[in-house]
Amino acid sequence: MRRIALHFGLLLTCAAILIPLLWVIRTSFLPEPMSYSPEIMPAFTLDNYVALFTSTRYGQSYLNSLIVAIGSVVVALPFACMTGYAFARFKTSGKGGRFAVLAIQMLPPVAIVLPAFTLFRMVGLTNSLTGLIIVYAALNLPFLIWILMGFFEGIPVDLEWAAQTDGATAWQAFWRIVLPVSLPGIAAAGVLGFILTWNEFLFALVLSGPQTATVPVALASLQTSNGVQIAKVSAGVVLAVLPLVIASRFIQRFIVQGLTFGSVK
Amino acid sequence: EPITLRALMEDVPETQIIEKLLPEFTKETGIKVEFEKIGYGDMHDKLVAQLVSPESYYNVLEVDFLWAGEFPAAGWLEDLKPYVEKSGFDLKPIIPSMLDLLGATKESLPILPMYNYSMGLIYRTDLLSDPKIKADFKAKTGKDLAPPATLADYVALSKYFKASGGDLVGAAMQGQRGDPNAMEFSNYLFSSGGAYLDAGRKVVLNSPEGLTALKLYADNIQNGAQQGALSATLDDTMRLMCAGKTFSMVTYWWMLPQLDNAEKCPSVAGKLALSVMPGGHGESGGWGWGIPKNTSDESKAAAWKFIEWVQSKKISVARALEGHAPVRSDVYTDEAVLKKYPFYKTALDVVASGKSFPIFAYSAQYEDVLGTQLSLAGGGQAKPEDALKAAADGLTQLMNK
Amino acid sequence: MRVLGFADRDWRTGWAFAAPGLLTLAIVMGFPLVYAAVISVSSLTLLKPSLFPLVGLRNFVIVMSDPMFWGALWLTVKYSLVTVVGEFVIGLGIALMLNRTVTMKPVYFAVLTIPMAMSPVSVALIWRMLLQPNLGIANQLMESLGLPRIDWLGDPGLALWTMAAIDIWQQTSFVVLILAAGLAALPRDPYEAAEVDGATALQQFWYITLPMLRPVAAIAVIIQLINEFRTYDLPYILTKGGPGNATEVLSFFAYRRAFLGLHLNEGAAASFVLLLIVLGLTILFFAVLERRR
Amino acid sequence: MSSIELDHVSKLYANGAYGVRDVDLTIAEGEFVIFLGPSGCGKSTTLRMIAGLEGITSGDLRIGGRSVTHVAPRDRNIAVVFQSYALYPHMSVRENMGFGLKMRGVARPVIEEKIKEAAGLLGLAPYLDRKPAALSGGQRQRVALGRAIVRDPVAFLLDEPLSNLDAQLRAEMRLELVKLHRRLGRTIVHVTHDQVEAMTMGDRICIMRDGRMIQVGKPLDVYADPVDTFVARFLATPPMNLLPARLEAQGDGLLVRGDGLSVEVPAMHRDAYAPATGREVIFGLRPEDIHEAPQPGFQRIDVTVVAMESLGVENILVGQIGQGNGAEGRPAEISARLSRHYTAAVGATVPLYVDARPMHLFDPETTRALPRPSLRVLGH
Amino acid sequence: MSSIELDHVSKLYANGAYGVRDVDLTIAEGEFVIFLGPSGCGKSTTLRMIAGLEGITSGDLRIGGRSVTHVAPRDRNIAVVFQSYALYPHMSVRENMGFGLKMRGVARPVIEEKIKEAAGLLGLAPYLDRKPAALSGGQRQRVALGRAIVRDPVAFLLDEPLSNLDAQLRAEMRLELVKLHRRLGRTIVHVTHDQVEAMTMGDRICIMRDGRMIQVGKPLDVYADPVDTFVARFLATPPMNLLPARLEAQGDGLLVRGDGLSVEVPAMHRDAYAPATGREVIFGLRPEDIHEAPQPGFQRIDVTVVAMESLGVENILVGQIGQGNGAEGRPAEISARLSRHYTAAVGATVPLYVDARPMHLFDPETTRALPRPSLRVLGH
Ligand SMILES: Nc1ncnc2c1ncn2[C@@H]1O[C@H](COP(=O)(O)OP(=O)(O)OP(=O)(O)O)[C@@H](O)[C@H]1O
Ligand SMILES: Nc1ncnc2c1ncn2[C@@H]1O[C@H](COP(=O)(O)OP(=O)(O)OP(=O)(O)O)[C@@H](O)[C@H]1O
Ligand SMILES: [Mg+2]
Ligand SMILES: [Mg+2]
Repeated sequence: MRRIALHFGLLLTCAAILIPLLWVIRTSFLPEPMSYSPEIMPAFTLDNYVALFTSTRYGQSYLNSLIVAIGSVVVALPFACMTGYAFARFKTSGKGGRFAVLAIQMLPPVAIVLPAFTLFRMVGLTNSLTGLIIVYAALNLPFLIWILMGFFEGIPVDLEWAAQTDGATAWQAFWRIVLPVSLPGIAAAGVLGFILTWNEFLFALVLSGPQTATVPVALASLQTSNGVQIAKVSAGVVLAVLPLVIASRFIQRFIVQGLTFGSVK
Repeated sequence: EPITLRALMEDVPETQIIEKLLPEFTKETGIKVEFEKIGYGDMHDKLVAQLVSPESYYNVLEVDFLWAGEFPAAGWLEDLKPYVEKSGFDLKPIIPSMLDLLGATKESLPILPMYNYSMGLIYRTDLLSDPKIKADFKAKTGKDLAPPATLADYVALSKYFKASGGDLVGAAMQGQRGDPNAMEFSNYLFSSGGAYLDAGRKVVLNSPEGLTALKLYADNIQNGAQQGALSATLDDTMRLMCAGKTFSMVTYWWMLPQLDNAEKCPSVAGKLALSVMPGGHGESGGWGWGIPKNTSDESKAAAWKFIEWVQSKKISVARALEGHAPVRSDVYTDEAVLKKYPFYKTALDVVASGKSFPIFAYSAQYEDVLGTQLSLAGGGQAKPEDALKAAADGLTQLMNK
Repeated sequence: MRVLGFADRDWRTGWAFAAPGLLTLAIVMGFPLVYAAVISVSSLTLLKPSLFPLVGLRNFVIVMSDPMFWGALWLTVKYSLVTVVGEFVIGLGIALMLNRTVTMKPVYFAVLTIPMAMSPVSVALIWRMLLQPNLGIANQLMESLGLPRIDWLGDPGLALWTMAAIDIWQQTSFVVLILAAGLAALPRDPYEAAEVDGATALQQFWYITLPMLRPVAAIAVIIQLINEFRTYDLPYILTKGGPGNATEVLSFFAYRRAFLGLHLNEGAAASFVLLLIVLGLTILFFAVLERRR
Repeated sequence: MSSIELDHVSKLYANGAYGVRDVDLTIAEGEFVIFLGPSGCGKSTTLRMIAGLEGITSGDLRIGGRSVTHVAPRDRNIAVVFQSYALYPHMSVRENMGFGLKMRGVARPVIEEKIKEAAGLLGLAPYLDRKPAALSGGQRQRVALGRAIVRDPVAFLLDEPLSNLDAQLRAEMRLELVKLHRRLGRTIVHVTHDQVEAMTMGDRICIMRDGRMIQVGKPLDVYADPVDTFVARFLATPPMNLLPARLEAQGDGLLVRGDGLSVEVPAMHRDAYAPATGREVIFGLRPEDIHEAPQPGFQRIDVTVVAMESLGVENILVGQIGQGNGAEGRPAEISARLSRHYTAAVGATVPLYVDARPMHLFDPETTRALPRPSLRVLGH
Repeated sequence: MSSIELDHVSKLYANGAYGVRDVDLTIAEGEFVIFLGPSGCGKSTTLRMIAGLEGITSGDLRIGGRSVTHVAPRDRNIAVVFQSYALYPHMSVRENMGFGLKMRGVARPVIEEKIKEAAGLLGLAPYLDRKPAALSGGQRQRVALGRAIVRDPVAFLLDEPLSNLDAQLRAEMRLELVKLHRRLGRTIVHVTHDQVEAMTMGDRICIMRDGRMIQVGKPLDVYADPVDTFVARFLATPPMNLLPARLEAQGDGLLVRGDGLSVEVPAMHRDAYAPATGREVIFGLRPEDIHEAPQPGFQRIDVTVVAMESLGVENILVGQIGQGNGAEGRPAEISARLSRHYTAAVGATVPLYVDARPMHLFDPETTRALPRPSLRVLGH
């Protein structure tokens, strides 16, 4: 009985997400003029997808987004783990430091995008994927640090003690004990970092050039003063969602399956 | 090391038309041109970032008339006058209202017009000639059904269609706050004889004509337009028109061929006509070319070469044949062009009779200030009198800034 | 009494761990932040790109004496509270359900996290399509069900809540992600104890899950709160702040100041006011949480 | 109505290992039962199955006659002390102890009262507002115990609840548990490794090995009459001496003869053991049945002292008898519990005196005891 | 060079509670020291301070003569068995045990070898590839022990390493630890609650109470000569009988006289106790010094049986003497360890025989022992 209620609830929420999405998928396979048609599937075409790759630089943007998102996670996650650990375990820089780090994220992007542009311009990192990777790594750090801090706080200090008496350096204890035990948190933080970068628009817009535009910039350009090319937008969105859908197969092992390590006693 | 020209362009057909012709230019001059195409809404932010920096990545600029006050005021643009004089470019064929629009004066030419987007009325001829409707209209109003001659007529007609029921409305209005409703209202203002500024650039918006315009505007939003007009953008109105669910819309004149297209809009193709805004004046708008100050002299020279080329009669005609909205009167009257697009005759009227939104440093912000008041009045949240006063005050304030 | 021990060593180790991250932040974000702060007290506008003379708090006074600012602030608070509470409650519910099921879990998880992979701009565009009042599928469905068409984004009384609903639709998946991970990391032991102590599922949730999840949940809430306070892409695409001022949130206000109004300094000032408010709320939130501990 | 019946219950873990195999046991209402067995034999698993925390792979479990296989743990109303404590880390000691009552809707003042009482009993009063993380190991264990005893459940399942307490406290707690049992009359299942607990607290003692229940009975019965060498050795430290020998006839009587060993079977056992005459046997004798002073009926053996362990209370003598046909060719080892005043030099050979009446013989193949009348039944 | 010196070491916890107060102790290199004390007295805290896991609030800690206050745990090279095990949940048993060696760069084959050996010793061989979550309580504890014994550290700190093991396994492990100590000669600090462990394993035994170290000495010395009533009661179960009495002169001799009690002080103690004549005292006598049969020098007392506890190994008699001027006006209770064959009906009054030579007298105010020559020094 409980199980049925559970599945019912989950199916309901899934439906709330899927139904709009299905309409988007459907639109992505329609010719633009029919996109607002009330019929379910009045026609079928792959033109939107083809056009995305031929008449716009969507393919390039897609690749850029992947590189930048993965790159920024690869750069930011280790740092975030370390700083989050220091905050959680050593109370480094105290409450003030924690909040100061978080405060960096509280400023609306509009306030720092121009100063950031100025800086990156000075060091010649505009129009470059490296620049984007760096800026996103830094932008995402505060959130990642905080999330990981939350997870690290839950780890019994006994474990680290054991590791230290076993001869592990603080670093080894962190690397071999703390990290494996907090994999769910790290996976979640990684996904979050990826997604934040994957979706960020303003910095991508201002810091990127034609060769380094990311998916959100590419999609935004489909909103023209001639009208919104909603069918192409739909196609672009469908494609944009794919990496996560694929990745979630692997991530969910850590995040929802749980690691069932059990207790230390 | 040949120079590469880079421009941030709005992703619209105009850009694509030019893009196709670019190889020709490169062949002629050896100068490469790269267009980075993004949406209108994102252009300003991105350009500003470049223009305030020591050296701009973009060395040719596509400038909207709304920025025609701001960019020169900020000192970002090279004066084109010396270039024109040096190269002997002929400015005469360029429609004067376009030059005005983009801030040209006797002393300087910050921006050279590129293409035009003046507004006119597109409406359904089939409805006006439908005998049943004719009879019904006569019965209800005692007048003959005809294209409207004044703004009041237009609004009345619009309301008539909406009141007749069905899912047809009288006007597809773009009422979203900001650019859409500010542009649309400007047509109402100009066609009812009002103005934002007088010849001495004094604010005269809060006039009886202005009030009439605003009342009619609000009336039409509430009683003539489609549901959701207050959040509608150009896109929404186009789709509504295309779907045959509206009698009319006030829009850019060159939208006509896109709507009057059997493939895209089968329900209305062949049933549409363009006219100057009832009352005689519509909002005019346009894009122009500029050259940023913060680039090298060689690239400036190359940029001018490009601008000169792209706005030459020859290339303008070639563009017009692909659907370009010209800024040169000699193109509108070009035979080949007229043959392909008979309505360019009316278009020239639309362009020539167009009046301009106030152009000054804060034009874009003023759109928003005005748009807010229009939105409030349109939604019945503010009385037209108050809204108009607030809009006029806002304009005064911004002009004095 | 001599105070000895490990504190000093711990202290150093802590900084060693924290350093790379903090340095990255300092290097990459330090300059922009300081620059933005200086801008907020400068006379820099786009038309006059020079910081000097510095004008002290004048920009703050200007911004805060604008009635639009207070309207925007109030809207932002309303909007943020509704969305954060909505996302948290729904997200927690979903995360709990996910945690309980066995079969189909990967499928559910994949579906439930899809929305976060869409950029807010595209989400807004898509929902504009779905909610288009005349042609959109939403209203057509309403109509076919015999319900009146709704002017989702054009009705001044409704627009903000429509926007909030769209935001919840998308952002809940973040909350699900973080909370699901938090739940996965919880120890099993206390649940067994609670089972034999006679706690029902609901009681276990209230007395065991919620308190143990609290560190992670609090962070999820704060992150969402910060995100919501900074929202500007949704109003930008959906409504441009209209109809009237119905969806003019603070971050959009700051955006308009900076880029439409060309007053970068005032935009920066508004941004810092927003930062202070969010920071205040964050600190307050944690203080309350700690008090209740 | 709270008898607990395990009806051929088995538990197979996911990794294919058996936790419990085919356990068949009925615990009467109000009974105090001890589970005893080597580490990993399935005691905790059995407890967890009774509590409903672990699914049953096969068999049936009934509480109060009703099959509870599908009854949720919380509906079984059983109090458990977990071997790992399983304290609520985010709750204070007070909250930890009160939680079970609160969940069952007991009024707040009553809860407070009970907590106060239990805390007094357990010596936890000064720690009521601490979180478990700030407690010592023994204090945590007492909290775990307190959490169970404040409640009034159908049954208590206690998984080594006293293992981390000092001897004195343990003795007190033992007494408190017995009192609790008397007062409430609830069924108690108590897992322990402590011999004193095993022998003194329970009505019955259940010995498990490798997931099986191998002997169930009154403590002294099990002590006096172990079913096999495993139980014989398991129940006490030092364990029963087991010496390889052969049963020989000698005149009327029987003689257990091994290396350095020659013990006459007391008359009372002769009939029982007679059938095994001539067979190899294992001779079992507890260390406390070897004495330092002769008494009538005792038989002398000579032991070479290998070690003397002073426990304070008493001295344990470990010695060798015979020449070397014990296990692996070494002389058989034998231990004896002697008075704390007894001393002997290591290496010396001393005479000790065997009381053979409680002797046992086991089959070397099956390790099972050869049946003989119980001394306890005989009223000895 | 691995002596451990605690020089007036104190530990104040963040909540203002003292964990350890002013402990002064030198543990010689290679010594085997037992920490004993009631739950919460600071044993684990002391261990953790030695290991470097807990900061020292005041005082100094030296290992091998060098102050290690600023030396990291890993550089102290100490192996610890945590009371809470602290197993690495994500590692298999094998990895758990090998981790310490791996961290110190020991070659893989050597590690494998050591793990195999330790696993054999601890009976963990079949579980090497399991995660701790799939082990029983005792198995987990053995893993924790294994993690320590595979290493070759400067010192071992063992915090109740055997508490969850069955008696037999515990006896084996005890032996293994002693062997380990002999083989490696490393300093071992062992916290235990088990009396047998305390008495047999260590060179010295340190008794703690309330964070203080109250008696340190050889096990039998502490057993024979407790410094106060606390130690007297603590070290054994059943604890020493403590009876209020008065020391009276009787002719040449001294008489301990209490309610139902009249015991002559043996000649050997007379001189020592003479100064206390006429004072109130507490008379202490261990249960094992009360016998069921008379012997020369024993003095008879009459005891009314309150309870008989059969432990199998022996029987404990709890009885009353006198009429009721014991604590709270009830008759004084007394317990005696008697042979397992001794029986007496509850309620009956039986004669028992006191061996008064190991008697103690304590000051009722300070609870400290009145000095007397040690029986152990006297060579008794
Ligand atoms: N983190 C802490 N914060 C405050 N007090 C603590 C903390 N850890 C332990 N204590 C207290 O310090 C005292 C000593 O604790 P410790 O763990 O050393 O006791 P122990 O002798 O090991 O006891 P046990 O035999 O029960 O394990 C206890 O009273 C305990 O409550
Ligand atoms: N989750 C599990 N998965 C697989 N095997 C398990 C699991 N839990 C326990 N076992 C195994 O089942 C057997 C019985 O475990 P149980 O915990 O019941 O032992 P126990 O009798 O309580 O031992 P101890 O006295 O050591 O606590 C052990 O051999 C153990 O290794
Ligand atoms: Mg167990
Ligand atoms: Mg301890």
